[in-house]
Amino acid sequence: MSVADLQRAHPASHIHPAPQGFISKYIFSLDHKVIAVQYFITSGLFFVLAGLLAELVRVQLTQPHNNFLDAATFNEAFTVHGSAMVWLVAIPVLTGGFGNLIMPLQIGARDVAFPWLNMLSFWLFPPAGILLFGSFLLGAPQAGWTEYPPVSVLASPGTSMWCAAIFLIGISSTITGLNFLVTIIKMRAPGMTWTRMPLFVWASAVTAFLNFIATANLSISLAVLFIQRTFHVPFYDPVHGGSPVLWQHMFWFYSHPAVYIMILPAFGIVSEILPTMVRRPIFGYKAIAYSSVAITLVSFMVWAHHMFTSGLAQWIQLPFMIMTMAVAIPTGVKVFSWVATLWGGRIRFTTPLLFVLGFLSTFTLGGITGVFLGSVPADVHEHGTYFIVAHLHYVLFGGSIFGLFAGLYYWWPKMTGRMLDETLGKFHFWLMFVSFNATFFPMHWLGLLGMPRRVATYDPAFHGTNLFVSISAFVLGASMLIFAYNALRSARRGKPAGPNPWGGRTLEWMIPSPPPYYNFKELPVVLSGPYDYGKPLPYLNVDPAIMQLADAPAY
Amino acid sequence: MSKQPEEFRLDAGFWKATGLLGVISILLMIGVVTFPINSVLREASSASLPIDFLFRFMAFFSVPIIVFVNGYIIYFAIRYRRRKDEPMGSVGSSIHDHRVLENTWTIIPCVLMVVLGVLSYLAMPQYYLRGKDSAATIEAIGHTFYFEFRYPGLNHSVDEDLYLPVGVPVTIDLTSAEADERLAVIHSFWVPEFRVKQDMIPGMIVPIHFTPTQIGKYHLICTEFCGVGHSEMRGHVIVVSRAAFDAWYAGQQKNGSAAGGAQTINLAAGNASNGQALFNQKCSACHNAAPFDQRKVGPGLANLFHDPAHPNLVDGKPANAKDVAWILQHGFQGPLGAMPNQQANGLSPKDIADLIAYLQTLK
Amino acid sequence: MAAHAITMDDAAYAEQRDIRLLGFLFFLISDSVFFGSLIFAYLYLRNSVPIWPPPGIERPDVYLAAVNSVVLFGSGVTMHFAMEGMRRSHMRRFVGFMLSTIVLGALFVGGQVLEYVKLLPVDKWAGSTFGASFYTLTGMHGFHVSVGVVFLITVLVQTLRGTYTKDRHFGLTAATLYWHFVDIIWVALFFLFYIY
Amino acid sequence: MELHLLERIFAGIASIVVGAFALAGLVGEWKKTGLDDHVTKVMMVLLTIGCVLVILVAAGLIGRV
Repeated sequence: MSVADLQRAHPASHIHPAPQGFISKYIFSLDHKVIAVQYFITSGLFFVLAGLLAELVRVQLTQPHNNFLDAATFNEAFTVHGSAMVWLVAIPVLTGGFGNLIMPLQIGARDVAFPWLNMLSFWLFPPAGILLFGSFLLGAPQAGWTEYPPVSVLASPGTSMWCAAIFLIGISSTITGLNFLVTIIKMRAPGMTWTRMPLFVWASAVTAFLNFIATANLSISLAVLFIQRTFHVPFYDPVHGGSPVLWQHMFWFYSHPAVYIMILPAFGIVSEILPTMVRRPIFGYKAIAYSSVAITLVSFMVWAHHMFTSGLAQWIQLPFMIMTMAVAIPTGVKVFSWVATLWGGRIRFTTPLLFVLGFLSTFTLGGITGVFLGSVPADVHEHGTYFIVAHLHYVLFGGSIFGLFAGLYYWWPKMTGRMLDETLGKFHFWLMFVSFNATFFPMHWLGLLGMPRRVATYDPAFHGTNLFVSISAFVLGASMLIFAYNALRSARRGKPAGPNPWGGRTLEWMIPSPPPYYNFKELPVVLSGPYDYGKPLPYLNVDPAIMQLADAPAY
Repeated sequence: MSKQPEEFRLDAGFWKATGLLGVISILLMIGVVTFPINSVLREASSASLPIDFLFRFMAFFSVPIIVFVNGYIIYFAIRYRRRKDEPMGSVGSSIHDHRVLENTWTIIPCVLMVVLGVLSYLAMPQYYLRGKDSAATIEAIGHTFYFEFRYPGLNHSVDEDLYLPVGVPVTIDLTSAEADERLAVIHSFWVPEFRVKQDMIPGMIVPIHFTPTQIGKYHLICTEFCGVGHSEMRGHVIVVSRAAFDAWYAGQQKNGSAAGGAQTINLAAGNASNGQALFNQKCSACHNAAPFDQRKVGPGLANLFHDPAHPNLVDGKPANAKDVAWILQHGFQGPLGAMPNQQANGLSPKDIADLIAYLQTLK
Repeated sequence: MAAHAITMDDAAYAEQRDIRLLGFLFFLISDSVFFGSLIFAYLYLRNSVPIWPPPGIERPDVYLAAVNSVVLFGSGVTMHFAMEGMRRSHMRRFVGFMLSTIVLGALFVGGQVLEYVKLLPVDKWAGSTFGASFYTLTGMHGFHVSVGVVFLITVLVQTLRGTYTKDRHFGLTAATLYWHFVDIIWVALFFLFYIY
Repeated sequence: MELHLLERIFAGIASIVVGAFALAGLVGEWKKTGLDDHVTKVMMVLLTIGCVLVILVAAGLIGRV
């Protein structure tokens, strides 16, 4: 089968004309690149709001008995902070944002399988955010982002808005997941077999799978919570034979996979940036790819490890403990492979690489505390304390958010055609890395010594540590300003990037940045995997002038 | 490609770094082993030691992982940085797989996890099973936002502070209830010094079992978010010597029965409809007007006087009005915990008569 | 899609069809997760109490449900043969089976309404955990069936308008798969609520 | 009660017919190899199982009133 045939038979081989007019180009765009930018901007705003809420929480906790916020407001603050960070920032940016921006480029497609659904799932997202933050008008939800009944059933009307908001997000990410999985299965460039896919595509594939399986379950459990609140249908109501523990099962059956929805794309980003900056093949390509699959499958069988103190029978707890510990193994394989990738490289200390190294360091600690939480007896002591807060921030902030920033610095040129400033970026990294650890590491200690989570007042014995944590948290917040300034600055003063500033070898670097409407004038043909540094690029039908840039990176 | 694949070699610098990291981790591991947990957070119950052993075990093996991962990141980052004089296009080693290495770092964690799993399993029964040897079953009820405790044979409940005798195995039945049962929410019973935690769930009774091993005053904390008062939902567990506990208990009994005192009840004068109102107000937090096995905190009471499923209550004979009246007066200590008595419920003799009249109507 | 299905050459159409088919199957999978988690909730509630259905509620009439099920299963079969007719471009057979499918589907919905009318005096939606799970699951299924009927009417009209041909009838395939899906969900619900 | 009897008779006969046709459809489908054909096979099998359930119910073997 000749190259021409391969392309002719390819689904994306027929080309639609680019849209004219502002609305169809920038608002209701069908172009995955534009939709990605829309995701970034929207969740950027929500990230700021949710971050401010976190700072409010930390202000309250500077004193053991502070009157800065009353108890109800405090509860609203940490609840909306958690919900927004999970559902309006981490998941949309990592799947909707990077998935849309990079995945179709890396598989050499002209767009996703269902552009219209793609647009739809974005436009379900801003209303969700507005609903969630708007709930402050009716009295925001107060039961924490997990919203355990009966508290969430008895709570303020805002909780119903919370249900509606997260339901929209659920539908949105279900559609995205479905869309991406079909895209990856059906629309890879000619010759791109599964084992020739970049690792970010592997990550997107498994994430998409999790998205459209697990998130459907989330939507339904939220719908049930909603009808219980509105029509008093006694699903979670112990008085009429229902069970509050049922919610915990249904919620965590989604929400445990959800933490992998938030971390797997970050894994993918790390696996992309490392080889580019280290200038050598990623160590253990297959190990990394297949361990993602393993994590995905196991993640459906571990949900009850969030419920070890909910009165489950021992014979139920045991298998969940075992499966939870099993997750540690593929995760460990990934981390060790990344470290081994650093060995024998020609490492170029760019900002993306710094964030990746930061990710490796913090995520390793987060993963290890995860094992601490997986062992039932140990979890009994840690559950519901600041140890949990520390652990989840080490994996979600130290993992997802570090990966997110690494990806932003790395792929910013593909969005804007300009570089972010490297010096500012490095400053941003060091400030963020130090203040992050200063903020969250002491929390392990607080939790083990007996500070419960979700409290507005605490034992004065913990005052000193909490004050330190709060101050570090303010610095952490401030470090984001550097990035904001850097981003705005790059719009005018940023150095024009050219198609391939980092010398990457994956397909998104084989086209101009920002890419044209069709991404690829003619579809590339892939002859082998993307990470063989020092060998000629394995692509046909790619502009040779651009291909040469892969060997002489500007940074 | 024509180029020969280079073979995998580790230079002297690598082994130096490895040695250094090894020394660091050994020092830290010694630190973990010798760390005086008890002086930081008292190990005040039978559940503490196995759990702290798990913590030590996990920390012991986590230390080298953390040290080596971070150490190698730093070492490689410095050792393999791109030198100024190198051309932009220079690339690193093309080795991208090493079977032995990868198997090693897959198998070692597997082994660790298996061992950890076994150890955890062995530590599990400590507090989950209702102890065969437990000398007393105390009932702890979470309310918004305080803890209530009921002792066997004590005809009124104790709030805020839980008194326990040192060295005596106890079982604590945990649940959550409110006067208006629709408002009952999930709380959690945590004593950090005991390493014991269990949620208090409305409609469920979960026993935990342990033995206090050190005299002292410990924290009792709610760790499951339960509403605006959650932050303030704290109490104390006060572990005292056997003698001191007996004294305290005797005192409790005295001021209980002082309020009590035997009254005569005219069962004939009972009014079922008043009784029903009283039942919904006073009893329905713990009892259903449904068959025996439909239990909330206590058993369902429908058909109380005729149902063979009901256990023989007081003196081995099936329940009769007098026995039930006696229970309502003096409270009751059963496998599910203690039922508060007349004073705790604030029932007059007339109320009791009404309640019995109502219970007799439940067929 | 039909619009450029006409203009597209066969290879491109085949690819488009494969993509849409896969997407639609994934949609059905996540839809079955919807039902799956509700069924999990039902089983959980059911097994957390000693007596089922809760005291004072008797199970709905199994024989009416049996009749209703046969109606729905029958519609599944007629749908299949309608599809066969289309594949053989045997229009009269197609239209006949299509119409019977739609009628049977509508009958099933009617039967469900009858069921509700009979059951509501006994147990409300918010009345008990039985009512909660029964009305939620069957209601959601009923909704799916109603949507399916509309779906079928649409594709029938489109076919009569000549949108679909012997080789290019993805909309029809989707409708068939959806209808079969609704059928087998009912197999599960019928077993869980009336037999188990 | 005779309404139930009628229901049972109707359900039984109808489900036998439907089940037979479902099997026929399954056999007809068997050779086909498209993705949708494979799915249809699975669905047809489950449909047949459903019919069997109804037959058993109509025969009064399972299911309480």
